[in-house]
Amino acid sequence: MNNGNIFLDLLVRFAPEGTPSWLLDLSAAGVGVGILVAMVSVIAMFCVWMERKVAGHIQCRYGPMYVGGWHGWAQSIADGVKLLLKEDMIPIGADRPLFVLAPALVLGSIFAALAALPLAPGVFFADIDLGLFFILAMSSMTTIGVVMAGWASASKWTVYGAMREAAQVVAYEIPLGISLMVPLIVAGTFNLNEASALQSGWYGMHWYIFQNPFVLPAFALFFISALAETKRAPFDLPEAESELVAGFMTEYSGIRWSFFFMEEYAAMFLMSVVAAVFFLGGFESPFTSLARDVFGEQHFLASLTAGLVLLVKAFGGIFLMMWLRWTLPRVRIDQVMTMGYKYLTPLALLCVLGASIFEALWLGVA
Amino acid sequence: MDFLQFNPETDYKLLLAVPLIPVLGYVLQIFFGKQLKRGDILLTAGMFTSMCIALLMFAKALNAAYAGEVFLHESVKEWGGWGWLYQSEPGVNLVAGIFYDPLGAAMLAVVTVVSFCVHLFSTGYMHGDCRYRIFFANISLFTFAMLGLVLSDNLLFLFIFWELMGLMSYLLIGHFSHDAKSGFRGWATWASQKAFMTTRVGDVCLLVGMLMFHQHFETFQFTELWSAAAETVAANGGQYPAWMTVAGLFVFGGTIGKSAQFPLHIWLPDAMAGPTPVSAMIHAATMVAAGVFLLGRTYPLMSPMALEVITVVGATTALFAATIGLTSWDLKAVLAYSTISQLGFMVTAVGLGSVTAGMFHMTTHAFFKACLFLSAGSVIHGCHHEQDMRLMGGLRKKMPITFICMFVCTLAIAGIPLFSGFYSKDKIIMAGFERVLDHDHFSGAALYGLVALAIAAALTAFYMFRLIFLTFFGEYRGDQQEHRYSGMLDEHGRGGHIVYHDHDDHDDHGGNAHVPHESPKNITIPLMVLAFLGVFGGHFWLASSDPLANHSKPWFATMVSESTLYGDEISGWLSPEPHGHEALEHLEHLEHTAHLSAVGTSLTVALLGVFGAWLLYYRRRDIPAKVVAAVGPLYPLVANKYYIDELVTRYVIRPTLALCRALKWVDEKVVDGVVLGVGRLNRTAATVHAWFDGMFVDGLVNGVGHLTQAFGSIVRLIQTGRIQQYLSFAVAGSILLAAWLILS
Amino acid sequence: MPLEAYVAVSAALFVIGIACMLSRRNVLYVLMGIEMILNAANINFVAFNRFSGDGLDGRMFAIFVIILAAAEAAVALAILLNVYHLFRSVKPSDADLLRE
Amino acid sequence: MEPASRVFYTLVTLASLLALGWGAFSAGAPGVSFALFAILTLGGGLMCIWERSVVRSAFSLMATFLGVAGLFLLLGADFLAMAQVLIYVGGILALILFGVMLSPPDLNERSLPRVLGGLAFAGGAAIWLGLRISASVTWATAEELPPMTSHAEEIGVGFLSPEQYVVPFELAAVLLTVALVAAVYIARRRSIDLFPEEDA
Repeated sequence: MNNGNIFLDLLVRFAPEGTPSWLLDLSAAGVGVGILVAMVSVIAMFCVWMERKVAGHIQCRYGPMYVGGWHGWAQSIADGVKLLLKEDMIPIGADRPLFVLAPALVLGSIFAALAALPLAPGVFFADIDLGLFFILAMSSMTTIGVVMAGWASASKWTVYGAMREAAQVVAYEIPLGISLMVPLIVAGTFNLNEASALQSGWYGMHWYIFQNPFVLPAFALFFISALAETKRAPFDLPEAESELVAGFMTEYSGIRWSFFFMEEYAAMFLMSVVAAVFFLGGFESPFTSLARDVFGEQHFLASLTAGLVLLVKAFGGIFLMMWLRWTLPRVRIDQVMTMGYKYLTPLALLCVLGASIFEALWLGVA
Repeated sequence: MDFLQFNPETDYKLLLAVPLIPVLGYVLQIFFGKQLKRGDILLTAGMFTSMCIALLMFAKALNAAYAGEVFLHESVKEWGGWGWLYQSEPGVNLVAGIFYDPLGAAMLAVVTVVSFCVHLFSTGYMHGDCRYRIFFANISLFTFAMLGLVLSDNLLFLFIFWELMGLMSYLLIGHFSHDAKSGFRGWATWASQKAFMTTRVGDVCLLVGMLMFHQHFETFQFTELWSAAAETVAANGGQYPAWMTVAGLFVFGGTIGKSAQFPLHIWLPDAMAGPTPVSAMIHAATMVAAGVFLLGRTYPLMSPMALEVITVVGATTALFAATIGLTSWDLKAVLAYSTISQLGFMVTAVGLGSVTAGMFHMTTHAFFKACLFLSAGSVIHGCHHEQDMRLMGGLRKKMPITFICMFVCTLAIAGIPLFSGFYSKDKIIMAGFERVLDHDHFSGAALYGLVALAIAAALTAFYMFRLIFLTFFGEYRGDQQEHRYSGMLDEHGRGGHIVYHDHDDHDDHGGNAHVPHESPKNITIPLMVLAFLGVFGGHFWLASSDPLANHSKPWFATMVSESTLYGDEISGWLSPEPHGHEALEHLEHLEHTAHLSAVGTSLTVALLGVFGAWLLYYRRRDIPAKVVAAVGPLYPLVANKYYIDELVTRYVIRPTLALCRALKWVDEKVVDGVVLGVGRLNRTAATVHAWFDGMFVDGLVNGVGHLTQAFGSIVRLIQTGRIQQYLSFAVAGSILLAAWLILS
Repeated sequence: MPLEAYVAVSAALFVIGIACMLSRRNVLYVLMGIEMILNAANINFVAFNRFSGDGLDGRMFAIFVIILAAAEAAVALAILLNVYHLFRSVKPSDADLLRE
Repeated sequence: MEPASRVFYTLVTLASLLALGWGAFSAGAPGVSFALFAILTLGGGLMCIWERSVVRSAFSLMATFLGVAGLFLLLGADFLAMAQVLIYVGGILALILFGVMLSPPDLNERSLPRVLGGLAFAGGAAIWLGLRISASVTWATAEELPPMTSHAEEIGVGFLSPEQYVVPFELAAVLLTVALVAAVYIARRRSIDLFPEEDA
């Protein structure tokens, strides 16, 4: 399962003879997790800054401008330091073990999901055959963490938030998974690397949304479901601040609270990457194609270009989510349920049907 | 002109459209009428469309007739009919279809034209009526029924439309019975019921006759009936079988009822309880014409004996109704009796063997009688719903258009030469002379018919001009209040029903309410159209490129003859061509003589009648009173219409009611007694059965139940209702099973 | 690890599931116990499949068991809510109307 | 924490340590992995029985499910492992938590003798029977096993090929549909009430 892991390769190359293999595996995993944690932290901090700037500019103001000089770039670092230094409070009535466990579970599961993400062609933590499936499975665990947090806090607001989270995520996992089946039908693989590589035609523009007419509507459905899955506006009911104070994280503060925060941005990043890989070409773009032609297939700069392209696409998705958050009003819980069960799910099923028929009859597959 | 040629591909669709447009309009009016601002536009426009289509088809028919073509369109044969109750085996095979022959063409045109004029007239006349919309809907459906009847190609569908027409006449005559303000309310209710019940007698006769024919010929199709009749008669050695006479007379019974022949004529004078446009429809185009039309359709089925009966009945009706017309003071009643009289003419003509003459008279009569009725309506409208001629007079100056229209139509009905009525009446009388002068075909009935018709024709001229002189000449007597309400009550013989109303609830004409005035345009225009047709309807030569070439050939005679009506085969069978030079010469001579005699007779009687009327009601107004005094009890007899209504009441209605009461008694005492007795018997049996059931059957069932309960109470000891306990049992059981499997 | 280890874990989980179903007076525990039993069965399926060769049957069966468990959980929860609505209780021993 | 719980969790911890040691001793790294997942599975199950709060029981069930998923991974059934996490943790557990939160929190009694007695009896019987069955047939040993590969495509083909599992697959689809419709039907609020007098 961890064949092709570059960290393991490096370790194997530099390790002294006679080192037991399980130690190498463990070390590689540790290095990978370390890089992952760092990456998620950086992404989350950048996203926080970006969200503030985006919100500011959408509302005709600047957002943070002072900390760090240029456009307040160090604001998130300052916030992070403050959160780390804050007192870690646990309410008296809370269920302590669960209260402590919940943020860790949430963050841990999203880290696990992120482990399946490729950084560049050939650069990855774990090249899992069932990568997408793994991502979905792991990200579905965050629900349990959120419910756990809500219940452990022993507060009305948090329990309401947790209930909403459970209902909403269970509802939207269905259209999310089904709409992902449409590009899966086209790709024929769960593996993110392979799925990305399959879109390299047409000078890197042979994206899945261009390969089959039903992928584009499926992308719209996926995006909406992903918004709901990541609890982003207009589906941020579990933490609706005007109704539930802060929803399931009302009683959390300091570093534990920042875990939830990081989880949210990590989940956004995760969903955006999945969207980029399975709908919008993954690493592939005319630039990637050009870089490969100029530098050669395996060259370091070609891989870097590919990674940057994916990163740009991912942040495009994140930007779209932020844009929507500061533009759309929050919907009611019944509207959320109605939309998920009555509209998105049947539409996603229709897309699957259409895509299958298209693949089978038009392209003559199967 | 191609469009005046028959086109079998599309003609049947056009013909179907003619009746369907009014019925569609009816449906729209009934269901969506409230959405329309005005209740009349839709149906009047629909009727106009229908009329245009019918006239186009009529023009085609006329064109074909002048070109010498014989046409007879049967949808069943040409276009495929609508299978209805169709069976593959012989039996009741009913196929509805369209039958378009010259007679149908003429009738279709007449009916649509008259109906359209009536629609148009009604927009003015019925203005302000509280059931204005319903009125239009009903009158459209009435028209639909007549059109369907005309186009039906079989007796059954003719009967269906016939009955529909009966229903519509009931609704329309009773139109005012829903109008609380109307003075006609009680009378309208009564009259509509009377019309319905009276015609029902005839309808039952028609049904019986129809079924008799179907029993023997196994078909309702007209053409098949005709040829079947010809075959039957030929097989019978040229003699009509007796049952055909009976069945023919039963069918004629339908005509008696519908066309108001003696003695079932009593409903028609009362039908004027309805609005005047309805009267016009009934008297001219639809109701009464249907009976005569039926005779035209079934003429080949009539045996000579039946035809003699028809002649006698028709002639009697003609004469008898004409005498009543002499004494009536009510404007519409005079016209009603004249209709009965003219219907008698038509029926007599058929009886005398001249279907053409009868149908011709029906056509011309439709125009001038519609015009007369509508004119009368105009007069009544102008005089604020006054109907008594004694309260009119001098209206010639005040209502010039109405006067002219009514006058020319009176000339037509009186049989003055150059007016349409003359031609048709002349043809009837000529038919009579042909029968009387021809020794081979002479019969007493024919002689009686001829004499009666001649007298009736004179009387027609007399009473019609009496009407004209009373209404339009002399001084206006409408303000002579002492005449009001006097003499009116005995006029109809049941004064209790008549409440002459003095309401001017829609008097929007302004000015003095009691001064007669000309009617508005939408009333006078239909009058003028119908008057034009009434004058020239007898000798149209249109549809011919050269009018002068055909001026001596009236369109009707060109178009409708026995050979064009029934086909050469049937008509040849009906009146075999004479053989031999002598016979032919004799026939020509006979025709010539009959023609001269007929012209002479009809001229004489018409002028005699006109002169009499002029003398009595214009020149010497004192004479009528002296005449009344001189004839003694005869006058009240006639004025009371020979007491027929009273006779019917005494000898028909009362015995019927007595019979009904007797039957009711039988039903209550005998039938109910039997039924109740059976019921009691059943109850007694049921009591015994219940005892048995309770003792033995229930005992068995309960015993089983008790047994089950006993077992159940044992089993329930382990049925605790605790799921987890069951689960423990299940687990223990499965472990034991697994242990046994492994260890054994 | 040898097959016996997996079978032992499966058996232990099965027993725990049975005990979970039997020892608590709440319908939810019955539900959870059932899930544990199904999981125990799945471990057995997969383990025997792995150790018996390269067939698919065991894993397929496990997939169908998971599908079944999903359907069962949905229906069971619906029933649970209804039972609570009707009896104001989630004790399985309270829902004993049929006993009468 | 009450004394009984202390004893219980101490025993569980000791047993876990024993298992870890045994795994590491007998099979090295794979043994450690197996022991970890087995401890997760059984520990979650035991905690589920032991805990008084139904919510904690439900959460502890997550450990069981994850442990079973891990065992699946060790057995080379990666697709199954992920399906286990997705369906059991993301779906069924969420549903159970839903049920927990919708039902009253007043049932905290637990019968210690029944738990322990049931565990002792059933555990003894089941483990004995399981070992007996596995010993009755000759199975491949861990060392002889073929290398583990991903079977997702194989499973997909198996689902759709008429010779293999297409009929059960379609039946399962029908079953799921029926179950969902039935669940919606059952759960919808209706007007009947068995104890109307208690409503007041």
